[in-house]
Formats: sequence, C-alpha cells, structure tokens
Amino acid sequence: MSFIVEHGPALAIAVPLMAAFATPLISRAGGRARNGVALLALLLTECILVLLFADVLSSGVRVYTMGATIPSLTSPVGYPIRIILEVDAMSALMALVSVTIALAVCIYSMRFMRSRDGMGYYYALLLMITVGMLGIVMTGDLFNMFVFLEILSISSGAIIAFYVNRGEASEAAFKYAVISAAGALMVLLAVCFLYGQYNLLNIGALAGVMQFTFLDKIALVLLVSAFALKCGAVPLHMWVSDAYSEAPAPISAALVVISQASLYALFRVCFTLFGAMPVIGVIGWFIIGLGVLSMFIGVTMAIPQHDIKRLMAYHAVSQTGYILLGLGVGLAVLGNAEAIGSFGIKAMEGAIFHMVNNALFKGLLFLTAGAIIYRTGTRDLNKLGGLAHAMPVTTCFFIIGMLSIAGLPPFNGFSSKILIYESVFMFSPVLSIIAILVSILTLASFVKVFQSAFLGPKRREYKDVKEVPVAMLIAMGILAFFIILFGLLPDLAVQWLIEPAAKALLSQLNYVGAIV
Amino acid sequence: MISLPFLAVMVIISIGLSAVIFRRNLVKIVMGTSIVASAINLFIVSLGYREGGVAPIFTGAPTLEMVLPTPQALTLTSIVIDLAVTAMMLSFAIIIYKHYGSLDSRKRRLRE
Amino acid sequence: MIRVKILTLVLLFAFLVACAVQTHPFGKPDQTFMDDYFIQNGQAETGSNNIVSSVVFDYRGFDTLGEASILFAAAMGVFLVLRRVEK
Amino acid sequence: MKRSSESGMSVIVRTVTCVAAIPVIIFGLYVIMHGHLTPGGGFAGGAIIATMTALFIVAEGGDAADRLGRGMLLTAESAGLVLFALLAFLGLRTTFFYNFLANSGSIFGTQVPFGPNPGYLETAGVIPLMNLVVGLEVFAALSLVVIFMFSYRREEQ
Repeated sequence: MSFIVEHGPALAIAVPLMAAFATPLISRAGGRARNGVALLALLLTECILVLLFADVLSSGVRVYTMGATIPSLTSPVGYPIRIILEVDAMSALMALVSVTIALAVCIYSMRFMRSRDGMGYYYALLLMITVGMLGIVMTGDLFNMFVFLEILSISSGAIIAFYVNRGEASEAAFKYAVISAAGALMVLLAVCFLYGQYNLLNIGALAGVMQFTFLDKIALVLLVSAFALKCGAVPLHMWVSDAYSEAPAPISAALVVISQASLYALFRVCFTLFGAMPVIGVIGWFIIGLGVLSMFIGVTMAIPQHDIKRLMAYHAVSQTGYILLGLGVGLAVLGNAEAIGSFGIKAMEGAIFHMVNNALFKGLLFLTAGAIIYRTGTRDLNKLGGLAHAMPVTTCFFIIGMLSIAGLPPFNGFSSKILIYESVFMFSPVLSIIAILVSILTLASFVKVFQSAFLGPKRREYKDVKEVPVAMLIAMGILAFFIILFGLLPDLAVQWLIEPAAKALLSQLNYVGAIV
Repeated sequence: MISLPFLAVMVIISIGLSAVIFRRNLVKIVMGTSIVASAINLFIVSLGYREGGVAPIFTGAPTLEMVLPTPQALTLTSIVIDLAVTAMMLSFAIIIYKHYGSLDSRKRRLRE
Repeated sequence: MIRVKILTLVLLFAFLVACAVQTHPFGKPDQTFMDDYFIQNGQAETGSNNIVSSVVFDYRGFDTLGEASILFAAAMGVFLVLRRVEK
Repeated sequence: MKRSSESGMSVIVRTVTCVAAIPVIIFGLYVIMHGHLTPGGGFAGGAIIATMTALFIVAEGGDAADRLGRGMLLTAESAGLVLFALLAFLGLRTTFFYNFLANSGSIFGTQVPFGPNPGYLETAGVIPLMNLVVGLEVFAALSLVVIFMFSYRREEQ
C-alpha cells in the first residue's frame, strides 16, 4: 500500500499509458478483451488516485522525482535537475475528476460505439486522452506540461474526426488541430523565454527565482492566452461549438474535462508560477473579463441553436465563464490577505467546486444527448419530441443535469453557484448580478430543449424508440449519483475536497518549498 | 543589442504566421504551423549555444567547453511533436479534400 | 480586411522582435548551472558519453516517454482517420 | 487506368532503391546502437530506416504499399512502446525511469572515465536499450503513417 502511494504519481500516469500501448495488440484478441483491459486500467488508475488523494489530504504535497535514487530527492544540488511530478490537493482533485469522467465515458462507449469499426484505435486514443489529462494536472515541470498538452491535443483532435464520413467532423478536427497547435507553440515559446533566463524548467523552482522581467511578463501573457484558447473562453471560442458537436457524444463529455485540464494549467501558471508577481491583479481582472464575456456570450449564442449538441457546446463555454470569474476574483485580490480571507477564498472554492460540478453535469448532459442520438439518429431539436414516454430513465437523467446546470437546489450546480454569487457580490455586485442573469437564461434554454425533445405527443417516426442499453445507463448513473451526492452534502464536499484544493492553489510557498 | 540568430528566428516565425493568416489553402496553413514550429526549435537551440562550445558528446571531444545539452534534448522532443502534429493535420486535409474536392478554406464554414 | 491582417502581422513581428532584443546575447547564456551539472556529472551518473542522450533518456526520460506516446497517438489518429469505412 | 506512380518508376530507380536499402538500414542501425556515444539515437535512426519504406513505396508504386505487412508493423510499434515503458517500470524498485543498469557491471554497465574518450559500447545502462526500442517504435510508426496515407489516396481513385 505504501509502495503504491509512494510511487502513486508515476503509476497513475503509467498504468493507462501502458494499457494504451498494448491496446492494438489486445485488439487482436477481440473487442471484449480490449474493452475489458481499458476498463480495468481506468479502474486501477482510479484506485491509485483515491489512495493518493487520501495521502495528499493527510500529509501535504507529494513529490515524485523521475529516475532519482529516492522519489523525494528533488534537488540534490540545490536545484531540480530531473522531471518532478508534484501532486497537491488541487492536482489530486482534478486528476480524480478526470479519471471518473473517463471511466464513465469508457463504459458508455462500450455500447454507444459498438457497431463502429476502428474501435481499437478509439480506445487507444481514449486512454491517451486520460494520460494527457493526468499528466497536465500532476506534472511539476513546464516542458513536461507542454508535452502532455500535445498528447491531449493530438489524441482528442484525432478522435473528434471519428465520423470520417461526415465532412463537418474532419473540418472541426482540422480547426481544432490548428488552434491546438497555435496554443501549444505559444506555450513552447513561453517555456523558451523562461528557460533562457533562468536555466530551469521546474514550475516550483522557477517560481522561487522569478525576477518578473519583461520577458517573464511576455511569457505570462503567452501562457494565459494559450490556455484560455485551449479552454474555450470567449474571444477564442470559435473551435468549441464545432469540436463539441461533431465529436462522438462520449468524447464531447471527455472534451469538457479536457477544457478543465487547460483551466487547471491556467490557474497553476497564474497562482503558482506567477503568484508572487506584484501586478498579478491585472491578470485577475483580465480573467474576470474573459469569464464575464464567456458566460454572457456563451449563453446568448446557445439560446437560438436547434442542434442539441451545439447548444450544449455553447453552454459549456458559458459554464467555463463561471469558473474563470470565480478564480479571477481570487487572483485579483491575491496580494490582499484581508480580501482573500473575507471573500477571495470563497470565490475560489466556488470556482473549483464548479469545475468539478461542471465536469459532472456537462458530461451527463452530453451523454444524454448521445442517448437521444443513439436511439433517434438525429440531433435536430425540431425533429425530436415525445421521448419521455419511450426513454423514462434518460429523461430523469436529463432533468437532473438540466436542473443542476441551471443552479437549482438541491443539485450540485446550486451549491457551487451560490458560493460564486455570494463571494463575487462582495467583490463587485454587478458581476454577481450578471452571473445570476446568465443562470436564468441557461434554465430558459434548457427548458426549451426539454420541452422539444422529451415532452409532447409521441411521434410516429419514433414509435420503435426504447430505453438505451444498460451500459449507457450505468455510465450516466455514475455521473448522476455524484451530482446528487454533491448536491445533498455540499458542506462535506467543500470541506473534504474543495477547501484543501483552494488552499493548495493559494499557498504558493508550500508548492515551491516541496522542490527547493 | 539584438543578436542576429534571434532576429532570424523571429523573421521565420513571422513568415510562418503570415502563411497561416493569409493563405486559404489548408496545406499551406499546415506548412505555416510547421514553419513556426521549426523556427521555435531553432530558437531553443540558439538559446543554448555557448561561444566556442562543441556538441556535448565526450566521444573524441576536442575540448571540455560544451554547449548546453538540455535545449538539444528539448528540441529533439519538439521536432517529434511537430512531426506528429503535421501528420495529423495532413490526414485531416486528405479527408477534407475527399469530401469537398478542394482544399480552399473559403468554400466552407472553416475560417481561420 | 487585408489591412487588418497586415497590421496584425506587423504588430506580431514588432512584439517578437522586442522579445528577441530582451533575450540574452547570442552565445552568452545568463545562467547555465543546470546544464553544467549535466556536463560535469552526466557521464559519471549514467555512463553515457553523449550528454544529450543521457538528458533525453535519463534526466528527462519522462519527456521522451511522452514524446514516443505522441508519435503513437498520431499514428493511431492517422489510422483512425484514414481507415476504410463502409458507407 | 494505371498512372506511372501506380505501377512504380523505371527499372533503374527500382534497382538503385534495392541496392541503397542495405547501406541505409545498416546506417540506421548504427545510429540507433551508437546513440549513447555519437550524435543520433532512437528517433533519428528510426526515421532513417523509415525513409526506406517511403523510398520503396515511391519506387515500386502503389501496390507495394499493400504488400508491406501492416499487421507486423503495428505489432512492432506497440511492442516497442510496451518495452520502453517496461524498461521504465523495471527501475521502479528505486524510482520510475531509474537507470538501474548504469555502472552496475552487468550488460551495458561498464564504468566510464570522465572526460573525452574513444567511446565504449558497453556503457550507459538502459540508454542503449531504450534507443533500440524507441528506434523500433519510430520506424514502425512512421512507416505505417506513410503506408496509410499512400494507400488511402489510391483507394479513392
């Protein structure tokens, strides 16, 4: 047990990686074996991460030095020379969420994608996506983060183009690939600037020696814009709607978590790498601006859509805005201990909680959209109707997701949004009012979807439609279970999961101190 | 004081960017990103140059004054990544050509 | 429209040149302690004459694993995209 | 209808390709195996050998792309990566990616004196082994990418 915890960070990345490498070989033995191995690898990773999370909660930051004589030997000569994985509460939480969603996506894909060809490649890429997400959230090395960002971009880009018979899918994938390449090159250029000055690549060590010269500020700007591009904040959201709506439905759910990984990278850079910069508040305001724009434009563009997945894609942009708003408020008051204590930490808790919740309810909604497509074969809301009679369980899951994303009690979206509203109100009432307004618009938009897809008389062309297979229901059930759990016990969730993560993000010195 | 190699890198990055911004042909967009990536590789390598240094390899090394090894390792990684990205984008371009019979980005929803 | 694009490009170029001006003079890196460590101790610790190799496969081996898996992901992606699909 | 690129190029090109194959492959293997002594390594050497696949397809024409064993190359790619990860796992008694063979006295474990030396093959621990498996993986992956792209174009005509 202690062996697993000690080597946990490396094992959590290596296990799905190994499974991905072996997938083309195992595919020869048949689809069942391949699915089993993928599922097993993800379950194993989940177990490792649960142990790791428990350990991080009790004993603080865990570092893992690749290839050193002992894992905790980070700086043998006063500075790190090897790649170091660094897991604090925030990383562990994000890793846990990523793998949970990946698990649900994997179970869902077993039935959803069953009759398609090329499934060996699909599962290999799904596992690679998991590896990329885990790598980004757990690595403590800037260049390593770039490498994992590229793994994530390439594997998700390929899998967006899964339906090669549709021209739009390959177009969306091309767009996504160009955008990802641009973002990754910006990250690489920023890494070059930092390396050229300090001859270091480790995030913690760099944060310790940072002088905030002109080039450092350029690097910060490049990193912030690259990760904002990758998470789909508004002025840079042009890829989101295409990529989410053209990807297979389970992958749309995974794409939500991919944006969360980029958000994690954004906040790791802002709070840890540049946390001591005197003018970091400006970046905070910039992120608040991005957040408000994303919230508002995302939801207004969602309302007129009649393609169910495109509509949900714009809502994903809008929900990203809430997270950016909350963490931006935290960043804007970072230097001010009093403000942090009174509302800053609450705003960040709300944002991190919303990050978790967003992955859950957005994932659930995309999976229900997939269920609708699986049975009816259309994404057009005008052609749908009366599905509540035929698919009662899916309808229930959709209602749960809908009420949760709109922030109605007793679901988890309410708990996180109320934290954001309260704390942002103390910072600036106008922002809080905009957030509430957006929430109402979200509800209106989803009521429209619910009404046109599920309510109404049973349509003649869908008279053979029945409930989706049980594997898909299990996958949706896992997410719905966590939504209800976090909705009913928000205090416990905040106390045990969210608060340590927010504190970890704020305590830059702990992160740096674990390295040097 | 500006160093010529760094200026050259920036010029090449601008050439690549201009290809991405002005060209409508998908293959030329791919070429543009590839040029930018190569320019950044050049930048990493030139960051690690030390005057009078030789390659950091001890087999028959004439002197112990060596250039920095880490940038070369990073460049190796980033070359392979660039190769993978280019292969991926080219195969998307192949599919798009198959569907629309053209590589012009103006013909469809796709704008830069 | 074309003017906006040219203006964007000129601004980007100016921005990049400003960065190049701020970078250290070519051939004289500011700090070299990490790389000097590799040159001094790489041969003893890993036994490899080629320090770049020892950085690639030992000190930064995890990057290389990531790099190899990127190639794997790209190959899988190309096969997935260019597979035979019955219509 | 067969174009010239379908049925291959002239007999001169094909003969030269066959003649060139041996030195190119040997040079690739040399670059891979001497990765810890001279410039190069698994990535460069694998790419050198993979150029042979591309040259072969160009010279022999489209049908050659189908004759090359895709299944075997796919196996080689996966096997190379699995072995690479396994070599990293074997160091897990100390840490992931620990160079457990260096200076150990066993295979590739000879101690090397500091400073310039003529280069001894039996050094560097797991680095030569990793070079080898990475070379295998890179060769297989690049060859497969080339083959897939080439034969896809043919199927569409």
